[in-house]
Amino acid sequence: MKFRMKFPLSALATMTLAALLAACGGAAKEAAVAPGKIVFALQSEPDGYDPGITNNSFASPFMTQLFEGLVTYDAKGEIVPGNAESWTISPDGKTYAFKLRKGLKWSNGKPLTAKDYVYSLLRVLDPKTGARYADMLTVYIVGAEEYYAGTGPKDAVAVKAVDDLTLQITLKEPAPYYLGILAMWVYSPVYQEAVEASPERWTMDPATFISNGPFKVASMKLGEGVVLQKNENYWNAASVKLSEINFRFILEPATALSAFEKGEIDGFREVPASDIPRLRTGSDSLHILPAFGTTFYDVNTTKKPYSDARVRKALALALDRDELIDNVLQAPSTPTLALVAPGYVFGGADFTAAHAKYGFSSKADVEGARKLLAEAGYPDGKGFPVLELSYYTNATVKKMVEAMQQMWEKNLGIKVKIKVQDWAIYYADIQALNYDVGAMGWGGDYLHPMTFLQLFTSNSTNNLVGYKNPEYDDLIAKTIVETDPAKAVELMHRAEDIFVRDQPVISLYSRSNTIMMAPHVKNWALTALANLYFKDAYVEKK
Amino acid sequence: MAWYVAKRVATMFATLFAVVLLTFMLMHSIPGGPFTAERKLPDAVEQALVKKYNLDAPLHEQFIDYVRGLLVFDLGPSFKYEGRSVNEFIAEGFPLSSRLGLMSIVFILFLALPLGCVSAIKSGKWQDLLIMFLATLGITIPSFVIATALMYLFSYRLGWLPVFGVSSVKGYVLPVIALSGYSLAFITRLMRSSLLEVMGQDYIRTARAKGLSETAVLVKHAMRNALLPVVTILGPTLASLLTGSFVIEKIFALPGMGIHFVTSIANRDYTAIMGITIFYATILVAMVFIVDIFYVMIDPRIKLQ
Amino acid sequence: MLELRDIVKRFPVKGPGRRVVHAVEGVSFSIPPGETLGLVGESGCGKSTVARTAMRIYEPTSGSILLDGEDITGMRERELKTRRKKIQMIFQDPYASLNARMKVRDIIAEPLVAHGAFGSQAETTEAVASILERVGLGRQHMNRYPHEFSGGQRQRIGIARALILGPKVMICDEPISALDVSIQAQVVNLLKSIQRENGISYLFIAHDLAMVRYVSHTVGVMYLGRIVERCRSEEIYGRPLHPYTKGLLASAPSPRPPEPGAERAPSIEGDIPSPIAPPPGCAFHTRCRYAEAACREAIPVLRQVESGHEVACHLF
Amino acid sequence: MDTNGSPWDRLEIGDDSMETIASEQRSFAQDVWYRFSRRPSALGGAVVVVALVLFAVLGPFVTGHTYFEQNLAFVNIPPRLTAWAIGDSGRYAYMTQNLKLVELSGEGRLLAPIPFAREDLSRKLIIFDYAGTPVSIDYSDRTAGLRLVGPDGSILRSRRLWNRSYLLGTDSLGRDLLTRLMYGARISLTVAFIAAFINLIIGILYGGVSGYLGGNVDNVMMRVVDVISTIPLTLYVILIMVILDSGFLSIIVALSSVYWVSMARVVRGQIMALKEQEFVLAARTIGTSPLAIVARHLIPNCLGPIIVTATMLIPTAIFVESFMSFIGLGVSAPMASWGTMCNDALETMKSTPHQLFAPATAICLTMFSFNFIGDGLRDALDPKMRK
Amino acid sequence: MPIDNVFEIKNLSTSFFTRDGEVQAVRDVSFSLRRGETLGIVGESGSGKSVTFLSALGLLAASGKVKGGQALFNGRDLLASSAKELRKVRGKDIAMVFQDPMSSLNPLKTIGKQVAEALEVHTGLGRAEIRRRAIRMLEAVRIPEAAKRYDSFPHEFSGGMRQRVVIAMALICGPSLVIADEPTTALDVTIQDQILRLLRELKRESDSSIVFISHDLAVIASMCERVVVMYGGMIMEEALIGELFESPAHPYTMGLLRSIPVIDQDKGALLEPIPGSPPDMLAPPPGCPFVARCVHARAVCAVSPPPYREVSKTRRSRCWLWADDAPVEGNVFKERSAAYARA
Repeated sequence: MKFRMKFPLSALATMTLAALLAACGGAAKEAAVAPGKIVFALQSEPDGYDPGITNNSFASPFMTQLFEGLVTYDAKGEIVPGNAESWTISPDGKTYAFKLRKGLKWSNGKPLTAKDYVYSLLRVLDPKTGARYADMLTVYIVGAEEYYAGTGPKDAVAVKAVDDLTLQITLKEPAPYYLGILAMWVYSPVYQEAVEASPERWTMDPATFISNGPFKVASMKLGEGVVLQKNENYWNAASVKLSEINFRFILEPATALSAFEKGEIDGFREVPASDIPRLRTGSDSLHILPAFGTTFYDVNTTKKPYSDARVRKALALALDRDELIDNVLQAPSTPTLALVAPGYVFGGADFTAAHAKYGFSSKADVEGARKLLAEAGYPDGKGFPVLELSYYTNATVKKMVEAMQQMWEKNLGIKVKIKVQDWAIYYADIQALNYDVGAMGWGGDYLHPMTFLQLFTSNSTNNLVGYKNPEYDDLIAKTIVETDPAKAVELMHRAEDIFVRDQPVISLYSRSNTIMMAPHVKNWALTALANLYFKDAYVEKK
Repeated sequence: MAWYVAKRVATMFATLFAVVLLTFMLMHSIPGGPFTAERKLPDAVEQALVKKYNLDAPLHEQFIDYVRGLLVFDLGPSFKYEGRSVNEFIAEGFPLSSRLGLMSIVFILFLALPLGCVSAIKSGKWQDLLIMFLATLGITIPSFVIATALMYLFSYRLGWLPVFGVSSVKGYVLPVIALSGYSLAFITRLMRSSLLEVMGQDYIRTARAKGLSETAVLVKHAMRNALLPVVTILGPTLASLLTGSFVIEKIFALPGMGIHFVTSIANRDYTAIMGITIFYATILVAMVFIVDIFYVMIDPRIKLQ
Repeated sequence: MLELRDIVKRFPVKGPGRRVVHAVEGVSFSIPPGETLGLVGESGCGKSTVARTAMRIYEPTSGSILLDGEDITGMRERELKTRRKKIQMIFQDPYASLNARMKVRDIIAEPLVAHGAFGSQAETTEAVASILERVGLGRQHMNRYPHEFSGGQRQRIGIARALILGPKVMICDEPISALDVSIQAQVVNLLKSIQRENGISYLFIAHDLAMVRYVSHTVGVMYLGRIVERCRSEEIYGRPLHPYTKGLLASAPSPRPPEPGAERAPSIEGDIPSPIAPPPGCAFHTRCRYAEAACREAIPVLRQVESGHEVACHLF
Repeated sequence: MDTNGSPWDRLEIGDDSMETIASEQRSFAQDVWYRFSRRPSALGGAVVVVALVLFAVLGPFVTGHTYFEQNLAFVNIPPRLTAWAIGDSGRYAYMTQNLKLVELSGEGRLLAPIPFAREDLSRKLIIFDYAGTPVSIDYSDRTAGLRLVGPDGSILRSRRLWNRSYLLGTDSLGRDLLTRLMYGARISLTVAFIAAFINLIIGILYGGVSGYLGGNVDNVMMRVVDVISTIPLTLYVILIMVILDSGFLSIIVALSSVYWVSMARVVRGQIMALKEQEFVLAARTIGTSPLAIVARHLIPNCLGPIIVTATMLIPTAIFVESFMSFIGLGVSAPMASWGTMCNDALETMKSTPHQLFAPATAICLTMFSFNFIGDGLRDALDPKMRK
Repeated sequence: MPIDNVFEIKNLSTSFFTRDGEVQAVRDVSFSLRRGETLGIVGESGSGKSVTFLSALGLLAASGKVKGGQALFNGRDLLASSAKELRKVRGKDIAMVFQDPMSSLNPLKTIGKQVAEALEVHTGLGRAEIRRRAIRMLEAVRIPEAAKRYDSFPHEFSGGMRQRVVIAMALICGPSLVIADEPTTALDVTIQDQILRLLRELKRESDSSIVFISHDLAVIASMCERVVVMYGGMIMEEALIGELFESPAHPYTMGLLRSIPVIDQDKGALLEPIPGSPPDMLAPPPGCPFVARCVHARAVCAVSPPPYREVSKTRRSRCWLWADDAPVEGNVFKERSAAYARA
């Protein structure tokens, strides 16, 4: 009895407090590592969840989990059959016939047939739908452009359901990379009944948000997050191991990182740059993966003196990409002066292997840059107008432009002014060619160099630099109709040669995707197109 | 009293109408289109959208349309978020923001009033100096620094509290403290100066002359009178607390109103900006009104007018 | 010198309805050169409003103001400015009536500056110095600020400011009420000696009957916006006629201790009615011990009942 | 006592001695200063503000750095360094936040980056070449953290040093934080002072006109103020900033166009009270023109509350400016205000806390000072304190 | 010390410590009050008359400090009492009526509550009884419809009514000493007269002593039996009221009486004002505070404060001219008494 008397009160208090804390802390942790459930933080809410409408990159994690098109990607980033079991391509490369898997079902158990695909694609082509990716159909499919513009009949659109299991699509040109485009979510099927009942709001309510992918929506809360759960009606439900994915919106990267390090979430993207070195050496969770994207700076080629390719080249050469990547960006990326990012492999070689012939250095070529500038009529930067370097509100881009500003001012002797705007205004200005040099970049829509090279044709909607070169346009047009992949690659290389010669944009580096994912989450996939797949993922029990 | 209320209600609506007009004008002078997304839209899509949201109509017609919507509490659709209405932003965001706000105001009142009193009573002594130092500190540190520092210390370093979200009661602790910081400090200072002022009044001397103890003087005579200025400031304070803080919501990843407001500005989501601004203004006007009525109830002098 | 004809001044009241404060309801008087009219009455009787209306600080609701035979009622400020030299005012509160941010010299010189009376700084300073000496302060006080002076001294500065333009009429709005007893006489004496030397007319307002009687030639008694009795100042104590005047006299404590056991005259019971809703008829009937039915209905007019003695009462 | 005269000699009382003024002669300003300077907190605040202004104006000339000069080799270096001794050379190496090595002199000066050789992923070593000697960052042991090992694999000795090249360290682009802080002080204080000044002018004019004219003009003008203050002011500032584009001038315009309402209210209230004061009536009866009445009588007499309100406008402006920076509407690069510096540092607080600490402390200190000055002035200017 | 002194102040000195320095508000003040007596305290603003009593009751503002002296109430020194003991006396045995009836009433509480408050503090009576007594008290001070007005707020009352309420508040516990601090200064003459009458009546009905503080000699004269004249924080003289008017024993009182016009004042003659201004209590003159304005001043007056001495059985004066060694020639007081003596 005696020792009990001595038991100090303060110790009791400490124990109670500890128990209390453990209880609370434990609860959060338990939720995070519970079998089959993960919490993944997203930086922003997408502007919509309708695969036919949105082109917002923040929608990607939802689209890839919730929907599956005819084809999809595997963990290695290769195109594999999705809803389509197999397909045939006509010899002229223009007609695709897809054989759908048997017994495909919507998440509500209703059968999914080729007619659903026809409905979904025609819906995208209805201007009233407001599909942001409509041009991914209009450019390729016969009759699509006319129907979209209101000049052609609906029936003329060459998307046909031959029977319940066969879908046939006819293209205008034999675009050899069309399968990649088919993998985009705009080609996903949507459930007609739900869509027609509420064209604008069917994705707002889990009850009407019918999907066909490995997961379906369990609950959603505006601004807070969306909880997905396994779709038992998915054709390959047996291989889906996660029972729940909780996508939580955390706008502040620092908060997401803290939450991750405290085990409150299992993963997030967009790791704060200056934490990357620390995490690289101190954590198993950081993954840096190559991305099929290039960061470049648009140069207004319609404006003097930037209309002079020598000036653009001088600007490009005066930048020390090593410094920018190592010390400013602090995330491993590949410096480049060309356009196409690594990732497209043909004939055993990456498309970008050819970049070596351009012979550029990742260090600044001050001599060369000054020489070019002098040739353009601005020796030592004299007489060069103040360069306005525009960017949009973003912490990393801010650091980059400040570093670039100093490099240009120092290396070329010109004056650089920095201008920042919110994306909405910034992008409007860029579109209106109302800028000198502006931060930009491109993430590929499909895994093919054309997703980059098509940007700078004269009539491309995404040619925001006013670049016009008939030779270039011609090469791109030829590529589209070229059915021989080897010849296509050759044509594309020639196009990129012209691009490098003309430098309509200043390329900086090929991007990488950074992601933090807890070690116990296995078998997830982040493709070079920045699409995150959880269909094969599972949580390893401790 | 009835006259007073009637007059107040009339000015309230007039003010709100002016706010609507003003924000509408401001909104339409903001550069940048609402449909600018990550990549360029096909022209046809853009035109379809302009038509859909009636943006091609003359400005005055758009305004009349908008006001007509307001009369039935319809703040219109969001331009940015497909299928969302501005009402939804408020319906989804306001409950959390207001919950945080209410917790904060309770926290503030429970702390600020006693602290202000102690400070006033111990005027010039160390207790006063300490409280005033802390209160001034509360006013001087930007809320984003307070919030970040709190999270770093209590969530990241010590791990006592969750980093983000309000899934448990503990999640509210840090946001409430960070949200309260400024008002807490401000009201403490106000309470102190107000009480000091009241304590110098003749009727306090009268009460003392009656033989009341200091506590009785404080509780029965000084407190209520000293609260009057605090009550006046409570309207705007409550309004700003209820409608959420962008900073706090962003840092603690809370899906409240503040986040919607700032993101809608960045997105140039016209209707959302306007709707939320008008909602803010309405809350403010309403809070000020309620507080005024409350004021009239506790101060019998106003009834005369 | 100064004549007021049937001055009415009403102030609107905030709130519902169109209620007004009946501050002054038909006041007429004239002050001959070199004479003093004293106005007495309790607070709220309208005496200060009369003063301010006479100065055109307030615009009269109706009636006219004649200065030196000239009607200044409708004059614009520009025209009025030249007339302002003739009529000046001394205020009640020696603290509030001097701008704390100005030096004494500038305060006193302000009228000169406003009227461009003197050209050079030296002349102005000289004028200020001599007027300062006239009111019993020295030129060494010129560069001081008002808060460094005592109440009596400040009031003298106010008098100097009013005096510097050489006015013919001076409105004294309770100039001694805020002063200590030992100081009041200083100011009153100063005013009297100025009158003797310069022949200025005064409108002298106070609530202290003894002082008013001492200062004035004629005394008017005001009650709720009206003059109820007016007579030579000697008669106000000797032969008060209006019941209110009588009550007022009875209410004022005698400046000498009462004889033990002496019976006091009955004073006035009750409160002063609100000027927002003055009683009908004679405003005083609610407190008047002689009130009759007629008093509740008709407003008595100020009539001369004896030579130089006017009363507004139905009893006369 | 005068021994020559009798204590019962009559004392002659001249006019002069009777009208002496007991209190010593003090002008209004002297009086205010006297009371102000007797408050240690207020005086301290004033000293700090003066020091800040000097810091801002003169500081950048003495640090030896400029606010914009980047040194990308020396990014994110803190003021306090862990120096790893390289052999017995007397030289040290500092491991930067992005896992580079910088050579350090014994006093703590940053010399040059040590060239990177290669990374050994299997042994978890990042190897650098220091004049032929391989020095490596060893990240194999998570619990021990990062260590620097010599060629033989032994852990190098380390000691703590103050950064002598950059006293407060560097920012994410290798710029001197101290110089940027000083420069930021210029921006923040300039923004604050100009905004407060413009607010002051607008507030005085608006409030003055409204208060002096009174009546319906006042009614209308005050309704306008009501409307403006019905929307939380930060929202207005955001909207205005968005319309104007962010930047130095825009912030000033935005702050100036909104925060005058409180000043206008104060001035109006004061004028309303003052214009019925007898000295103003006196001025009117004298024939002083309305303009002169406002300028000479009304404004100088509401100076107290005006100054106090203006003093409080300055910290408000600094505060709002920093908030604007937080939501990305700050001054444009490479200019830096304290707000933008704080904001830039927030995200990386875990890796580089010194970048947040310096500007946050500066904001805090400034706010404190102005608050104390404001409190001091409030008391010093309070008419109740005067006799 | 006579046993019937209900209240006595002995050598009280009080100062306020302001940022500008020490304001010596009360200096060496002594007087006593007999049971049932009405004592007038007269003096100008700043003469220290209110501060004397606030000191005695411990009601000084925070900056005020009692530097020395005693305040004996029924033989007990209030200044040496604990705060708790003092509270028991305040409101129960000693009550105060303050000058401004508006500001001395709490605007947020009903007048009934405020009147009843002292009863709640000092008695253990039940609610209903307290209310009954408070209403009775309100009736006693002639508040019409007292029961109905019990729940009114101060702003609903006129100035005169409010002052009646303040008086009711003071008298509710039946104090043996009432200190009325300028109770009528803020009121109009007719109302002042009503209040003075009320006070006199109430006085007749009770045996409490009253201290009546005023700057108005006439008011004092109509109320009091004895009077203490204060100037510059000191007592100048003390006398029965008749004596004071008859033959003031201090030059200040003399000046004061001469500067007030009397009813039959010769209008042709000027009044005889006291020249100069009151002293600055931050730096009071070392000698007599009145020296700078005194027409009878001697060299000694400027140097050391005059002794407070008994002039007759009922009067005391603080003037050097009463000193034993003061010369008779040209001495307004000694000449006068010499004349009396001769007569």
